[in-house]
Amino acid sequence: MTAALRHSMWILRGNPLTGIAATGVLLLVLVAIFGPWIVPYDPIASNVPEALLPPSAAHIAGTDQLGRDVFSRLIVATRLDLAIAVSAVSMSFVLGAIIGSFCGYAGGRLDRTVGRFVDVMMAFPLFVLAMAMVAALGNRVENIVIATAVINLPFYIRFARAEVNVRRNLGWVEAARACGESHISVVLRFLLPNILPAMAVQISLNLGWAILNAAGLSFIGLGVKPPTPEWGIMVAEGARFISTGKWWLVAFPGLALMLAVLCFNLLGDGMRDILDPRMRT
Amino acid sequence: MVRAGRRFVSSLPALFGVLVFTFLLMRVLPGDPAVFFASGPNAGKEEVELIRKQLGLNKSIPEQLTLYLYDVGRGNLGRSMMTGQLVTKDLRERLPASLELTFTALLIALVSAVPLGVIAALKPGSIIDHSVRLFCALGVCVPTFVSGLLLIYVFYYLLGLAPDPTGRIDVFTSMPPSRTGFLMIDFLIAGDIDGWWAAFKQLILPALSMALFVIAPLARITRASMLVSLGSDFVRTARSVGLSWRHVVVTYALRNAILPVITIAGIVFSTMLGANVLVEKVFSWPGVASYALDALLSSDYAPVQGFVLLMASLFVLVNLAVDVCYGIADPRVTIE
Amino acid sequence: QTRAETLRYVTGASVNTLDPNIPGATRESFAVSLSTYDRLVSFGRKQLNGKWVFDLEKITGELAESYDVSPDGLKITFHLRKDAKFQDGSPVTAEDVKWSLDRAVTAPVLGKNQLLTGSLTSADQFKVIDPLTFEVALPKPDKLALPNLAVVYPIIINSKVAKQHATAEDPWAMAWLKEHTAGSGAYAVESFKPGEQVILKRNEGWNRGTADKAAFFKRVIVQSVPEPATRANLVERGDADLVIDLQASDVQSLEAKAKLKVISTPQYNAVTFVSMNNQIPPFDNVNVRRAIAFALPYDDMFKAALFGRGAPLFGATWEAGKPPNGGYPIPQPVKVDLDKAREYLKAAGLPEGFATTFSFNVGQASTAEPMAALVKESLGKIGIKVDIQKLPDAQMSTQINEKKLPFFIEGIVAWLPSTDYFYRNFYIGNQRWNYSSINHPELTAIAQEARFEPNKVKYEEDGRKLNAIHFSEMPQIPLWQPNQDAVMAPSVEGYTYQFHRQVDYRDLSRK
Amino acid sequence: MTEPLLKIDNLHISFSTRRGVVEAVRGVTLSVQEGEMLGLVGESGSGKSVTGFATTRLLDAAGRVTAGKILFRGQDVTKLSGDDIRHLRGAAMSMIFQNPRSALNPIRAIGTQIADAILTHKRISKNEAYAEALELLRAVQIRDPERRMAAYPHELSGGMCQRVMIAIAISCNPVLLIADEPTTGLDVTTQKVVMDLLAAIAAARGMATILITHDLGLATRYCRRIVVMEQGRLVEEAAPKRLFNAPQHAYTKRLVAASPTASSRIDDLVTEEERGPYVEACRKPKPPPAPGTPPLLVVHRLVKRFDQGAAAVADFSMTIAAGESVGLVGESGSGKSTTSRMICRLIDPSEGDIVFDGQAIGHVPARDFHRSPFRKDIHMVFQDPNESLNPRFTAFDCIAHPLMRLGNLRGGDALRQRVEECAQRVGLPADLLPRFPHQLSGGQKARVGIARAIACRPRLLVLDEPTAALDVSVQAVVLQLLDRLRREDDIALLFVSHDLNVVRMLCERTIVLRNGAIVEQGESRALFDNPKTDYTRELVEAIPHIEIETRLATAAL
Ligand SMILES: Nc1ncnc2c1ncn2[C@@H]1O[C@H](COP(=O)(O)OP(=O)(O)OP(=O)(O)O)[C@@H](O)[C@H]1O
Ligand SMILES: Nc1ncnc2c1ncn2[C@@H]1O[C@H](COP(=O)(O)OP(=O)(O)OP(=O)(O)O)[C@@H](O)[C@H]1O
Ligand SMILES: [Mg+2]
Ligand SMILES: [Mg+2]
Repeated sequence: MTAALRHSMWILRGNPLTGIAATGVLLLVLVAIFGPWIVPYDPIASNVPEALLPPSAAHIAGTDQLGRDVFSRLIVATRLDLAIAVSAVSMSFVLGAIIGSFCGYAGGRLDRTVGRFVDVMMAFPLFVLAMAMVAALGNRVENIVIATAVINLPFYIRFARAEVNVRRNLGWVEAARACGESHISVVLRFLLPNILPAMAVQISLNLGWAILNAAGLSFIGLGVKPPTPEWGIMVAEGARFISTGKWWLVAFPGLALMLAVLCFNLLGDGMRDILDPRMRT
Repeated sequence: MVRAGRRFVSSLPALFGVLVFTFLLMRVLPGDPAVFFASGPNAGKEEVELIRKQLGLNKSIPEQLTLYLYDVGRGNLGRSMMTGQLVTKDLRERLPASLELTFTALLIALVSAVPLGVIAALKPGSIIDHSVRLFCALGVCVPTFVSGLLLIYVFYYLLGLAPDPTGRIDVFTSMPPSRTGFLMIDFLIAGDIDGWWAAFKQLILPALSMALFVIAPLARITRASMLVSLGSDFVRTARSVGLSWRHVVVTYALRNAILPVITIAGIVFSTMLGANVLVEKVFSWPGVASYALDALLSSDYAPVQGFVLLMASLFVLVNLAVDVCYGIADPRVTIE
Repeated sequence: QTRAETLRYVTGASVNTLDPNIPGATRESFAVSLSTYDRLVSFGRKQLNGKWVFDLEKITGELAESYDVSPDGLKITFHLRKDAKFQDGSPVTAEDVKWSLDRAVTAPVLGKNQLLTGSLTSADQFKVIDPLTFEVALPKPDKLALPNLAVVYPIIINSKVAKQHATAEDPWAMAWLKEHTAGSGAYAVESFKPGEQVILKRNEGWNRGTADKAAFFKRVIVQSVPEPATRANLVERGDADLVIDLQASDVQSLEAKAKLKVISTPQYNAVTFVSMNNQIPPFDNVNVRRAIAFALPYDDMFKAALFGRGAPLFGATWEAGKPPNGGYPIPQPVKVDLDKAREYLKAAGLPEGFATTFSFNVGQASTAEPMAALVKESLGKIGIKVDIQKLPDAQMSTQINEKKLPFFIEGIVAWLPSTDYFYRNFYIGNQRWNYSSINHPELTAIAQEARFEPNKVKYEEDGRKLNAIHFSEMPQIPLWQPNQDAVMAPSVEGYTYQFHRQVDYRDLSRK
Repeated sequence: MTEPLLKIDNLHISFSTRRGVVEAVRGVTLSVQEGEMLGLVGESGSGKSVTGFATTRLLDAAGRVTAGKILFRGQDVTKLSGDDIRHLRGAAMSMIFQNPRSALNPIRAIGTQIADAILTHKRISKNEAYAEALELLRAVQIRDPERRMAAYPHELSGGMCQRVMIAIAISCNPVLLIADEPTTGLDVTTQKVVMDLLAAIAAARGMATILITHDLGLATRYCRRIVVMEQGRLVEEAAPKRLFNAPQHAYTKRLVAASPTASSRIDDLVTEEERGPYVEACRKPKPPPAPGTPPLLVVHRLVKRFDQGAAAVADFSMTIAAGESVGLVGESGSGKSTTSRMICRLIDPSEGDIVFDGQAIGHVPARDFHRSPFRKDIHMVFQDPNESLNPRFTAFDCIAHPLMRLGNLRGGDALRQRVEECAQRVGLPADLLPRFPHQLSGGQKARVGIARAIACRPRLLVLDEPTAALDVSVQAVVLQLLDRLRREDDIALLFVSHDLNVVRMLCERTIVLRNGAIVEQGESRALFDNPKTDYTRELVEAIPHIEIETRLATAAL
């Protein structure tokens, strides 16, 4: 394990961005956990007389249409946004990895059938599919999560399938069978853990993407419901005020969104390098 | 060619699946289009029934599906309540707008992503590499609607450099005779340079905000495959016989590295076509995606179904095109 | 033609048909049809608080040079203009009028239900006297008969042309007229791209305008730009001449910059409500409804959602608890008073409050979202837990139609705003527009009676009664009449707030 | 003696890696005369390639020459500017690489690739360059060169690719050719042809050649002088004959010993000190099988067809008695692996029967065979030790796995004891047990693989090319280990290989397979000494033997 740590340190030295991104993600998680306790104002309570104030010492990111403190809302929103992203991605990851692994391992008819199904999903304009699903199921957080998970699913299936497919004939897989493992346990206990690192990259990149997706849904009005603070909604609401020069309403949530996505992306990138055998010497 | 044909045929079940799935998904939507469209100030039950009959919603779902499939088989995708037009007509008019926008965005993205990826790969771990990476990461983390709005705010509202973001061409320029539907081409055919310029100016901002978003995946794959390619044995061979640096990098490394980029570009293209809803909305671009969004929000079944079918077919076509490109670029694929 | 002679008008929604009668026609389509077709009569205009608005009381001739109403009020005779010509050059005859009005009451069109409110229900009522004289017979004298002929539906169509395109299944040429015009209006359609834009060119032969002249603008471009902020940008930068339906915040800032002309007219024929379904518990309890009426944060909502742009319908004081007049809508004597609200809740047997959902429309999000947040917050204080539901437009209308929403934001508009009209259409019967699903026999009786009440004083008295019932029952809570904010280049003149909440291009001119 | 063409003087090369600086070459001094063919041998990782790359300045970015000089015609290559070295490459010195298929640009016609090289150094027109390229293809004896000009590498066999590679390398008549394992990766028959060609061309054109290889047999056959490298150092330099007859350095001795020859036996392959326990085992006389004991395994008319196409295995029958070892040889794709996997019950045969210890097991679906009581009696050792170990298991976990699954040991001391015992039997030091596969050397990984296979004391061990990826010295140790296990534990071995030398040493009987069918079988020694079919004969003849009578390809000089 120390070797892995050392390896990571080496990568970090070569690629400081990854370190920064990892710190960023850590910070986001901390904010998500402790956010509600550290905010200066109630993120929900309105204060209409103080509406639309530009950033000042009292409200470092200004106030919104209802006089709520933008900074507090941003901080509190972290939890929801991360939760949406994490739960959506983990849903599609768990399902996708299992389905994909079995297909990749079994090949044959099962593989072809699932492949067809995945084709159908991929042929869908995915964002529109997400919109339709949220519209159909109602715009609750669960449904946004489900929609995001569903549109991610085909990618995970394909990815897992491909990763397993290249490994299924390796010696150690057959050896596991020769040691008396059943097919199912070979897939679940041997292949899945082995493709995990490669999938971790995918997950990290996808986390950012899931946040953007939720934001996009919010933008067209299918996001979480008010007055829950959520970055995408805040951007969408703030966008209405761009033309009147109330930049802080869109700038800060936009920045938060960007930072989160940026951290996940850079981390994913960095992880790719850490895990890339080419970089391992 | 045979292979392409076979592939096309093999994707027909997927298209059929998409068709049926969309049909059912739309019926699951809780909104009743008849009620929505019967929203005249005095619309009553009769009117709702009238519209329902017009849309064929008074029949059972299997019956509707059969009728719909029959219609689709004859090339009739139904009529949009929103625009009052045949869906096929709407799509035909709007698709070129979306395609033109997407193509341009993809072109911008490719033109910037490939060189970025290449220079990053030439010096992995260098400051250039990190800057490229940061730039790409920045691009991909700004939602297109935010970047679109910001571009409008800066280039149109503040600086006045860009024309008003209201579609493909400003209303005072007359449209060229429609040949291809692509304004950039139609204006050229018509020899109208001013018109071309006007249309180009309209196109550039939305295309940019879309391109910004897809530069990252393209640059990333370029970098990765360029790294593989540069580290490969045949590049070492090329170097071992003393080929010039340019020759090695461009002819040997890049040409091989571009193959996976083609695949990703295909995927990016089809995702963009569907995902540019937001950009189309922000720039009032008369494309198919914003059309589908409006239809979706008002539960206008026919346009949404038509749109999804169109996208799925495009997806198949794009994949086919990628295959063909790949086949041309890579002599190996024919035997596989 | 020059830019000065062109009017560029941008809107949020789009024109989807050239015939306003087609089910699903948008407001923007109505606006276009208003200038491509003529009707027999049109509304006059009046000034209200210094702004020009349409005048329901004053009906002037359009295709009709004049009209007479028989003393018993059962016959209206129209004398058509001798010089009126369709855009193809053929004269407008009483035959055309007959065909067009027949179509409006018999064909499966939108106009049918509207004309009903003016007792115009059957083709038998329309009679051609001679090529230039036309008669409408009424079963009962109806105040709204004449105004109904001025709304967007009873357009006068060139029947010869239309019949050429009629088919056996489509005797009224619905399909053809949807994409073509055959009218005599001030503008002809130059190009029509459904969902994008319509370009109109002036009909030089038209002389039905105020000064017997053709319309001012040679060309009108009606373009749809969905993003309201972009519309604001366009007009601010001078690329568009006239914009309506902006966000309140944009209007406020444009007004503050004082570079453009901003004409804000409260939509005096429209009302925004917080509605409650009077059949769904706990809203079937009048005390619950009253509690809510006293728990809404009116001022905050008005300021935050509307930026104060509109006419408030709250915070009035009614002397002796009696409605001061019989108009509709009328400001309610309510304001936020949580103690009172709690008392009502207690009276309703729900001292601990309850949980409910509060819905609004995605399309309305820019105003409804802050409102909803404020409602949730304020009702939370008296123990009512509100779950906000944001519904896509089609779902919202479906659920309202099915009477499934307990508590929501809605707005109403009446083209012919009179007290009985409002009460009859929005408070009676099991129909969609009765948002509150109220079923109050007394209210119903008074409203039906008032319809044919010729006596102004008695009518006013009926109005007061209705208003009093409304307040005591509180089926839904009127909030305000939002402004129609028209922002235009300083050179544009003649803007009038019209019944269909759109711009009548024929009114406009440039300095 | 004239000034040598190439003179490497006390060369040091190091790589900076995440584990710090790795010294790959530590003071190599050698020289090459014009027209001479020098052999550079040594086991994997000894720094042969790195030395070659340094000479042409093709080292990885991470590698650096830290000391020493490389004088090529008196010029120090390490000090040349990028442009100068580029002019040298191809024109004055060039390289041939291992694995020719990947060394050629897959999407460029081979004619163009040769022309590319020519055009870089000669100011001639494109057409002339193509004409020259055609000539070169002729020179490397490619049949039908006109048509092949437009071919892509994937359309050529490995041998042909290597000829093209040679053509590229000699296109500008360099004076020095560095051939880095030019024939590894080619099958035995092609190997010989390619090497003969290379030697002939070098001789004809008077090119000096450095032949880098780990195959001592190959080097002795073609070179007059051989230098031996070990761990970045040059340990011995001699003519082949002397090297063989009287190796000086201990490493050379071991290398020479481990290289199998036509007559060597397993116990010849290792040096005296390593032989100890093995000889003990060999001495134990093998008890003759009791008469009437049924054979351990009977395979009857086995057929395997994959989804479509011809049968991968057709009509395969064989028997193995307990403690017997049988070899299975054949060219690539002949169905060796498929057969062994069927016997191991990892895949289902399409037809035929497998009878193990008197019980038919062929019809138990492979899917359910893990529940069969015979699962622990048949085990398998896989081809490439690098991919036969789960990267997420430590060596201990790997060995413990079958014990836990099949041996009913659920952890604790008993398990630990068994694992350590197995490790000790295969000669794996106990302190390596907590390591992960990537922390082990190839030989160590092979041992873990074998320890895992014998952990449950199987009665039949199927080995699918277990030494193909190993160095000769490691191979020797592994072979010996297998032979000892067989003798000690009475394990029957089914040994799959395409290295006939190895099969001959290890197996009592051999079966020759071609296109899934048996072409010949019999007693190993008899079969190899006078093969009955042409196919077998071809296989046998292509084996590179260390012939002490070196055939000097450069005899012309
Ligand atoms: N790019 C590199 N980075 C780090 N170390 C390297 C690199 N290339 C080679 N080495 C190290 O240099 C040493 C010598 O490698 P080299 O490739 O010369 O061995 P070799 O004798 O050619 O072996 P083989 O027979 O396996 O080809 C090895 O220990 C290897 O780990
Ligand atoms: N899973 C599979 N599906 C289809 N065909 C297969 C499969 N596995 C092997 N084959 C085919 O069966 C034949 C025999 O393959 P096998 O792997 O047994 O050969 P081999 O003798 O082990 O070759 P090598 O020496 O290269 O390992 C080959 O033609 C191969 O293409
Ligand atoms: Mg090497
Ligand atoms: Mg094999």
